[in-house]
Amino acid sequence: MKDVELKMLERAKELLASGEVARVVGWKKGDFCYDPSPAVFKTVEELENGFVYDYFCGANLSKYLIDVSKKEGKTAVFLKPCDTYSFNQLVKEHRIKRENVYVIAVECMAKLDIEKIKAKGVSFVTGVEVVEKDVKVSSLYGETTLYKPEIVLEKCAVCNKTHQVKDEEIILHERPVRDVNRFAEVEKLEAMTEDERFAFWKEQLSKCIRCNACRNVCPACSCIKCVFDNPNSGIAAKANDSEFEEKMFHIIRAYHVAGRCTDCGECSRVCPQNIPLHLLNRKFIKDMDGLYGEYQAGESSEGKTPLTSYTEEDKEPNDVFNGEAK
Amino acid sequence: MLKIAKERLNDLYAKINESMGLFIPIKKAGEVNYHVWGEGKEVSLETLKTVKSPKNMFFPQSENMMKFKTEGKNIEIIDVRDEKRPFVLFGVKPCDYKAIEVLDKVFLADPVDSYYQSRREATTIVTLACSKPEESCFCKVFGIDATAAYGDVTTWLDDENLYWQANTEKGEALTALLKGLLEEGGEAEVAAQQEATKAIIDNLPFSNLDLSRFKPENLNELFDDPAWAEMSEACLGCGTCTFVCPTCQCFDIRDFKTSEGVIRYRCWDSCMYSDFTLMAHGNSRTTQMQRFRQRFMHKLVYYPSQNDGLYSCVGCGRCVNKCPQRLNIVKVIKTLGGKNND
Amino acid sequence: MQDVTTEKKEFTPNIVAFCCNWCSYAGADLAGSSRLTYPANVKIIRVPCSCRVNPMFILKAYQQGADGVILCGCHPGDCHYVTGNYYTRRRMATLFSFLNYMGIEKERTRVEWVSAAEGARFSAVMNDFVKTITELGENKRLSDLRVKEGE
Amino acid sequence: MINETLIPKIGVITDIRKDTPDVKTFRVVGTDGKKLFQHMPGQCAMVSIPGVGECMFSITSSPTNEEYMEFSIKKCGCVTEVLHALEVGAQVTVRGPYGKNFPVEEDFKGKDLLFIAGGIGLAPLRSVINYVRHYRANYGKVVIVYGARSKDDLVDIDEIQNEWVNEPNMEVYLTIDRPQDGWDGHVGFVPAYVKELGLDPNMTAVLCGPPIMIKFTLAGLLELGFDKSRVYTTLELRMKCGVGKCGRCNVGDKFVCKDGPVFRMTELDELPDEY
Repeated sequence: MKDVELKMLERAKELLASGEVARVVGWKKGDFCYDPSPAVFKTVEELENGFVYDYFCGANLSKYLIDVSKKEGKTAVFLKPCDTYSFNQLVKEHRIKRENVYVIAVECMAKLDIEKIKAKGVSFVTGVEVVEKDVKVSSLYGETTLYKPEIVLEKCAVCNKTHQVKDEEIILHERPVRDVNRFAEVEKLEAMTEDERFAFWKEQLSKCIRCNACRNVCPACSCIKCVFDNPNSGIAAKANDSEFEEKMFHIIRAYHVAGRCTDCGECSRVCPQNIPLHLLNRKFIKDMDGLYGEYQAGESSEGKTPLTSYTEEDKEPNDVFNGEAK
Repeated sequence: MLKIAKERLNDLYAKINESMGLFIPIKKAGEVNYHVWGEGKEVSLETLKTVKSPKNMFFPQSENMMKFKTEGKNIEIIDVRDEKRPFVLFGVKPCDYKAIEVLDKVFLADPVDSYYQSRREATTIVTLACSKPEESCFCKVFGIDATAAYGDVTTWLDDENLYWQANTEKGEALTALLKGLLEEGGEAEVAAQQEATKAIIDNLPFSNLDLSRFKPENLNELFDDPAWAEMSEACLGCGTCTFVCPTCQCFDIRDFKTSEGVIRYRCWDSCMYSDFTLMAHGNSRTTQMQRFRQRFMHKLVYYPSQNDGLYSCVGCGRCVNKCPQRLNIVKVIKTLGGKNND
Repeated sequence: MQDVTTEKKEFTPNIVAFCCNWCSYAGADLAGSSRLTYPANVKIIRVPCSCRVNPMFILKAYQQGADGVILCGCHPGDCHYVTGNYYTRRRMATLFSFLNYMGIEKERTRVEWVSAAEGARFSAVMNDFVKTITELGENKRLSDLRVKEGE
Repeated sequence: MINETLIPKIGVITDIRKDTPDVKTFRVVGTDGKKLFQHMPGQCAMVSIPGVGECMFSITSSPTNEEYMEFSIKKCGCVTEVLHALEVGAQVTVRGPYGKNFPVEEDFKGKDLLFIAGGIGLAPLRSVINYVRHYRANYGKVVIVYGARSKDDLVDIDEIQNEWVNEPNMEVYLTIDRPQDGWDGHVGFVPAYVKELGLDPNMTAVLCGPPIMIKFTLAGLLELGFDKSRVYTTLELRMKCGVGKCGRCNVGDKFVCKDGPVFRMTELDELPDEY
């Protein structure tokens, strides 16, 4: 990871120094080893003082390009493999000015989830060292070794993504294509009874505080004015005032990004109450794959999505449940 | 000082629950928040930081204020306020307790907010001193002693016992109610724990933040600081920091139409939202930088200026843990607070 | 003891039917002029095309007290706007499956294709849907308690 | 149960006057036919239509009017749109009074007063002007400069032309932005007119109108030698509670609903520029 970080930093400095780009979107060091923030670097000095790329840079930077790409001059951005899907999707939706962006695809190697580390009983984390599947976590109270697959972000646990932006610079190791079933959790829910599923979601969604973090971080949620913010929509609400509103918000949001959601997992990463929001989006992905053929949003910046196309032979809605025709 | 063995805590909850409601950290769907206690609920006193602060005990995320019935041109107003049943708010951390005092200054100032007041008066607050503070804690910066006695009753928890000390009349009344369950003792254990905890707190990474620049006379200088633009660049404009914050108290008042009339309710709102200041003819804060600045200026400068220097932050560190992009008040203090924070 | 049987009898569901202007609404008209009956508790909302129906409309209907929502449009291939109902079909297929995933009863929401000539079919469809919902009972899982406050 | 300021009273609209194409003045009393509450000039009230929303409006009528309250309201958003569609006899809810008033009993006493208003900005000034007229002996000379886009946009022109102009020791100057048939008065923007008039800089001035007018008029006044500490204006921000709790109208260490809406220019100078 350190070698990747050094290469990235060097490249970013070159690009800024040569004037090829006006700014670099990357990650900036935080107060601890695990809290880097997305940041826009404008000078070499800023890069030297704060640039970081490590196992905690889970944030997807592609959405920032909506604004930044409209500024004067080119912007260089570091995208992890999964972020490139969001990037393509945003380009497809004409949200990003493609010609103003210089993409550097970077290795990911699965990002760690500090909450999962803390849940293992380790507090005061001061550093991590990853060796294969072992993570040596040092804390104020000593060192512990944790099993990496158990402490990575949900999106990384089931990732089999490869970088998708063509003709750009790559700082990447060879990635093995993994055989993972990202729908395993969805299938578990599908196997439950209606009542059990209802109870599951009721309990999960009752935690929602309607902070809008899932929406605001979501690269697919790029509407200039969200319907939930529009006072004339009749459904604008600030807090969930009833169980219905909890469901309404999440159903409509999941539906609105269906076919455009690249499964980047940011919604689940940012949820302060750890609601498994990815299970909503993956249900749509799984259903659409099953009904209309496999489709991965963001694989390309062109083409139609399952919900903006059709065939005459499509299944009837009344016959479709759990993504399969009766 | 009184004490009760940890295994018997459930009896204590049940006893309280006989005559009043009990609001306590409970684990539900994997997360610990304050909920109404009931037999079989998974109480988690050890959790240092509940996701939401206990402020929703007094200032719920959403509450009905009144109803209107309309008939033709006529309006009838129905007061939906009712007598609040007595409640015990149990396990409040010292920072969260101090946050309630911050809210008191807003809601109990003239004219008193009766919705808040009635709940506040009906509630006995039992605090739980900290013994395992985290790296994100910085209550010391705001003059809070996380081991000290706050609230109507203060408790301390170790591996064996919960230690109990009543501080007020309300607290004495609650203690009297639980007489059969509590026994004498524990001074030495508590003192030892306090000492150990204080040593940890002194060494916390944020315990020495310097707030001296955040004072009313620097208001405009801080407001105009160019660093806001950079600090807010990654801000998503979500309301996570606001909603998990124990001192944020902004609210919205809205109407909901039902088949029978209109319910007027209030709900939490966030100055981080773009429509917070939106009016028919314009918006006084159009950029996220302005909104970001408002939130932190309010906590560190505006509120203290209105309230004799009391900061509207208690260093609970929830925003440090929960901000999706890891922006938080500590970064603001470090950036704007001058060289002592380097 | 509560008498379950009598309680069921008393329940008359609120049904919202979104009907496309060109086929199904005309079908409903024909049903009327042919003196074919369908239950009075079916409230028809005319939409220009079945694909005008946003999932939000369906949720809103449930919020405001609907016990069942049915969406009627031209038969696939006959859409006045050529392809509108093909999109509807995909949208509703995914939405219905999703609602069921959230634990909402699958019978509660339905799509039927009814042409302008099918007055009898319209009547039959509505009668059948009302029967299904009556058996299914009140919508509790997607209702907003506040709406019914004061009733 | 104790009194709760957020629970409003019911007001009945007893008269609606159409002042301009988009401004109506509503006369409101309680259900008992009496005035809802006492107020001071410059104070505001929250008026709402249940199910639509609640908005802060300046009370236009003078406190000396013991019978009713008036609100001059411009149609510009959801609530005002519905208000404009109401008929006489309709009920609304009203709560207040909120905010700080003009210092009519303190700083204004014995002074020569200059009132400068633009468009709907006359609404809060009408209250104080009529208050001053009522206690005429307590104040010196009064000069009023009022401008609007056109002669049809001058709010409450009847009262101005029939009463104010005839008041002793009171001068009224009207202006409209562009020439118009049937208008033989002054044409031009308020700030320029103020400078033309060459007003006495020892007067205490009150400005109310669109921000751009305030900005340029203030500059004009300063040029004429006015002292900022004797110039007042009113602010307007989004409000929900009216009592400094909901946090919405917070600017610097002030809440416009509670510490305003009346501010002295020197006070505004100390506030961050975010209003």
